[in-house]
Amino acid sequence: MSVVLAVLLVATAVGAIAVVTCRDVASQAVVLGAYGFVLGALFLALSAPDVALSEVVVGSVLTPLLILLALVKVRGR
Amino acid sequence: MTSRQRRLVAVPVGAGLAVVLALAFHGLPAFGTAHHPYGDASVRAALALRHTANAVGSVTFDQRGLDTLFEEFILLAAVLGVRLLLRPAAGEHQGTDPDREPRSPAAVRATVLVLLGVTAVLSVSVVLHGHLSPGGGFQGGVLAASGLHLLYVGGGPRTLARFRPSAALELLEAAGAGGYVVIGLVGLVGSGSFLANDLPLGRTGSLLSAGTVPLLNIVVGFEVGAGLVLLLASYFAQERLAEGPR
Amino acid sequence: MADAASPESAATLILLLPVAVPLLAAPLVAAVGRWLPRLLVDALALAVAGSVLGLGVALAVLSRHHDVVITAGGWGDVQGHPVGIAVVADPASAGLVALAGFVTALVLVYTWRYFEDVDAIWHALLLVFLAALSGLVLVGDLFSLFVTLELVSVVGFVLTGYRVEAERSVQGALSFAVASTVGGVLSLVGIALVYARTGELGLAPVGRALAAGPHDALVPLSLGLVLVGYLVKAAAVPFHFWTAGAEMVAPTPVCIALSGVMVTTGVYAVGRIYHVAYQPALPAASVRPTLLGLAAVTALVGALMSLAQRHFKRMLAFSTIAHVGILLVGIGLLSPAGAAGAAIYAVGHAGAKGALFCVAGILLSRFDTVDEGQLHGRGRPLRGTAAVALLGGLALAGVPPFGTGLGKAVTEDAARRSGLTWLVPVLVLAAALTGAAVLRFSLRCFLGWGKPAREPGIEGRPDEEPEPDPPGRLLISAWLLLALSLGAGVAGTAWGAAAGDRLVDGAAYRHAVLVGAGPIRHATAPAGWVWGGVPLAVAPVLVALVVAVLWLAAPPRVDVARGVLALLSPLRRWHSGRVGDEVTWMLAGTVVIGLALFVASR
Amino acid sequence: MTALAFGVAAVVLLAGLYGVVTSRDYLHLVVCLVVAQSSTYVLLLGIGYRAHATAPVFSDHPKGPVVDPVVQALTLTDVVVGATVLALLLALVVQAAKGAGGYCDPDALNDLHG
Repeated sequence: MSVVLAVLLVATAVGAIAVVTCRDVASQAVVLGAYGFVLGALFLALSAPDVALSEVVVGSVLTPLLILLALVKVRGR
Repeated sequence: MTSRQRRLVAVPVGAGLAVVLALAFHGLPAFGTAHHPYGDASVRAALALRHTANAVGSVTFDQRGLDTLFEEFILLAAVLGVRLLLRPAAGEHQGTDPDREPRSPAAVRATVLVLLGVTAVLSVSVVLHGHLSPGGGFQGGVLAASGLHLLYVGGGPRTLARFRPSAALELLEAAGAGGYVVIGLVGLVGSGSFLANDLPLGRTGSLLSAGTVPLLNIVVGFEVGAGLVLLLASYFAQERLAEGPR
Repeated sequence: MADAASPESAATLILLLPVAVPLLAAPLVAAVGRWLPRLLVDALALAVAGSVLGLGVALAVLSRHHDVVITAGGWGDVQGHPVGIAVVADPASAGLVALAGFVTALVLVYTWRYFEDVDAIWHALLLVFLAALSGLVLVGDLFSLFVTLELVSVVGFVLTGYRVEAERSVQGALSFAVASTVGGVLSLVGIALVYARTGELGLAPVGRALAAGPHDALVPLSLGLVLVGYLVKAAAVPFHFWTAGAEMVAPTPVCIALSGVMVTTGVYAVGRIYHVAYQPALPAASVRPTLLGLAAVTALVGALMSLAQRHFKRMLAFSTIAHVGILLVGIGLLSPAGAAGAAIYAVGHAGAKGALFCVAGILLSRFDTVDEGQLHGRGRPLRGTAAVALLGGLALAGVPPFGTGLGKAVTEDAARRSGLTWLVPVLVLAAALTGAAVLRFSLRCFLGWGKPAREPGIEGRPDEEPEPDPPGRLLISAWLLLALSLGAGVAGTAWGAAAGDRLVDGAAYRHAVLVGAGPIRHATAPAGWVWGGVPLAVAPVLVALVVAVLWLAAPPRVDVARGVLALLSPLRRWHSGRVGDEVTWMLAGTVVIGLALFVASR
Repeated sequence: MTALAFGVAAVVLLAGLYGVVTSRDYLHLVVCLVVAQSSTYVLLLGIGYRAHATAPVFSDHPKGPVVDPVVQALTLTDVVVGATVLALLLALVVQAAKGAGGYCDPDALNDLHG
């Protein structure tokens, strides 16, 4: 269990840095969605299924969708 | 500052912040510690006193239900705010939708229909079992709102708009947020405490248990679901504006 | 258990109504407001704000002998451990609830039939704002404080960006939103640290648990982090950058609410959190220098920047920052007298600043500008407005018997008694310079003093959003707000002394929550006007008048304006309006506060 | 393991804040704020974690120790707050960019200075 946790923790740090260093917003939204999944897995491993469910629906679906919609509005004319 | 100057200032500031965090985090108990006094008391309160199988639900809606009340109004304020901020400004006019949109292939429509049914059942179940298993009003509401947007995939903006009556959704959202306050006030009138959970508690693990917790899950589910649909509608309307004639 | 009809029982029943009533009304007006006559929506919202004012006053009276405490949902201890959220009213928190109700009511009078375009969203948001502020001052729990803080933020920046068609209004709201969010994250990190150490979230149990030790770096650093979120709301330097932008561009009624109540609430939370949760673990001597340093810098930066402005609302925004410095001095002294001074000053300031923002609203509706140079002499026909502006300027300078004057005098007295005489000139300067700025503007605009030409070195700021003209009501609101400021100075002594005494008495608060409310000791020395304080009260007024007159009427050879502006240019360049810079300085401030608290606690 | 868990929370926070400070695009800046916010989820759940314990959800009656449900409730609230603030921030960015012709370098949106 502890190995799984360690791997997911490292993946979280890597994911966060990847989202921040990604300077193109469209791909950033995708990376953020993936980061949301990593967080969801981490929370599941931390025995927090409620939070994991929320993080996946919010972090991987809703948040990237909102960012893409905003991006279309800002750039797409 | 120019962005170069800012980077120069940011380096010592970031280092300082790292030092502050390191010093403070050094005092944290070991990861995985067995010492959780509030947590243990909460679990006991959830099970023994309130017959709530999901202790997180008990903390969210019962023991710390006041926090969740404020949280619901953060959501309400945000939805009102987004509607306000993304409303067409003077001089902009709403783009016109195409009268007919191309029908998507039958296979796509069938898949979407099935998926819609699955999400609908799933989100209702997630809301209704919030006091028993992981999930609850918030997660179910988000699921339902996202699921509705499958209509966009299967049909298009017009199909989506037809199943998105904004006046009804506004009423539903407000009823959800107001319902939370009403349940709180019923507790105040009934037993002298705002948000008191004084409904019959039922048997732990059954659908009708935990007193007000499932009710609060339901009102939150309505508020979150309706609120998110309205919120996304504002963004979609903005998108249409951009495409429409100016 | 108290008798059902006793005042104690009544107090516990109404304790959460200042939160519940507006929160019930808000979704109602949001949902059905568009189908109701506007008059009805206005009247309903006004009635709700009025009822919160009444509830606040009632709670202040009912809590004068001991704290009124409940746990939301009626929870008691489980396994000897509190699991619910404590809600506590004392004269300080109840007084702020009443102040929030009063100011919101006046804002609603101001905006009666205003903002016709967007259904009743305006009313709903304002009511949620009122409930959030009431909740923020009443809850005695770190995480509930965080949630109410976030609610205040969310509504605050929506209201700031209310007029989306104005580009700068959106920029101001964005800067506010980013600062609030960063502040919220840092606060939450601090709360998590406290929870990890103590296993508690309630202020009182946290205070009890932190006292047990260990007294390591986590304690002062978590305090520093927790406070950041509230310092952002309070607009303390260097967490203040959003304020000038937001209050410059927000609709004028929103400025009255932000400046009058929200910043005060932020300062209050700083005091409450320290005294209840941290005072047993961190003695006052180790926290006082940090808070007072922060206060002095805030007062001076705000005052100097205020003097450098010619945009009236931006000038008022910076003066708010200066006055937050004065409030923070009172709270940071960590003594009953200091807190009493801050309490009176808070009410006096809400009134005076609100009245001045009403002046800005009147000018905007008449002339579509609040630029000092462009308004030169154009305000001559507006006699009533001129009177409010001049009185408001004098009130900012602390002229007796305004509440700002009394609050400042009491704070100065408290500083001297704590042996911190160096704070007195800081307070005098902050009052004098902000008063000077407003008096200068008023003399130029309403009496036509000085030159109509633009000041050198300041670019004009065109494209002001015209505001609707609710003629009589604005002036009525202004006079009522001035009356509030005056009332705080004339009749605020008893309340101020009680509020100050109870705010610093963390032990009584903890006892009331953990054991049960007992009688409290009464305010030792009621703060009031003293003859010895007259020179100190008059000094800043004289300085303000001299600075204003010199600025406008000095002979061309000694161009005061040019000299002062040149001196202030580094400070003005610091306010670059870039969000990246603002966050950088916020983080720098966090590090400095954290390390200062840490070093002092060694 | 303690150092790793809380160290990751600190790294995520610092990374997000670094992005906010150096961002050249307001949308990117907002996403970095989301990352900074996510550090508090990791920190809170890390604090509430208990080794060899199950989730605080019971099908029957408790069999053994469970992890702390309080931090989970706090994190849930935090997730919702984060999502709503994000929606608002994005709406503000959309409006700000409208005035700036689709160009949203935070450094260019600095009308409010001095």
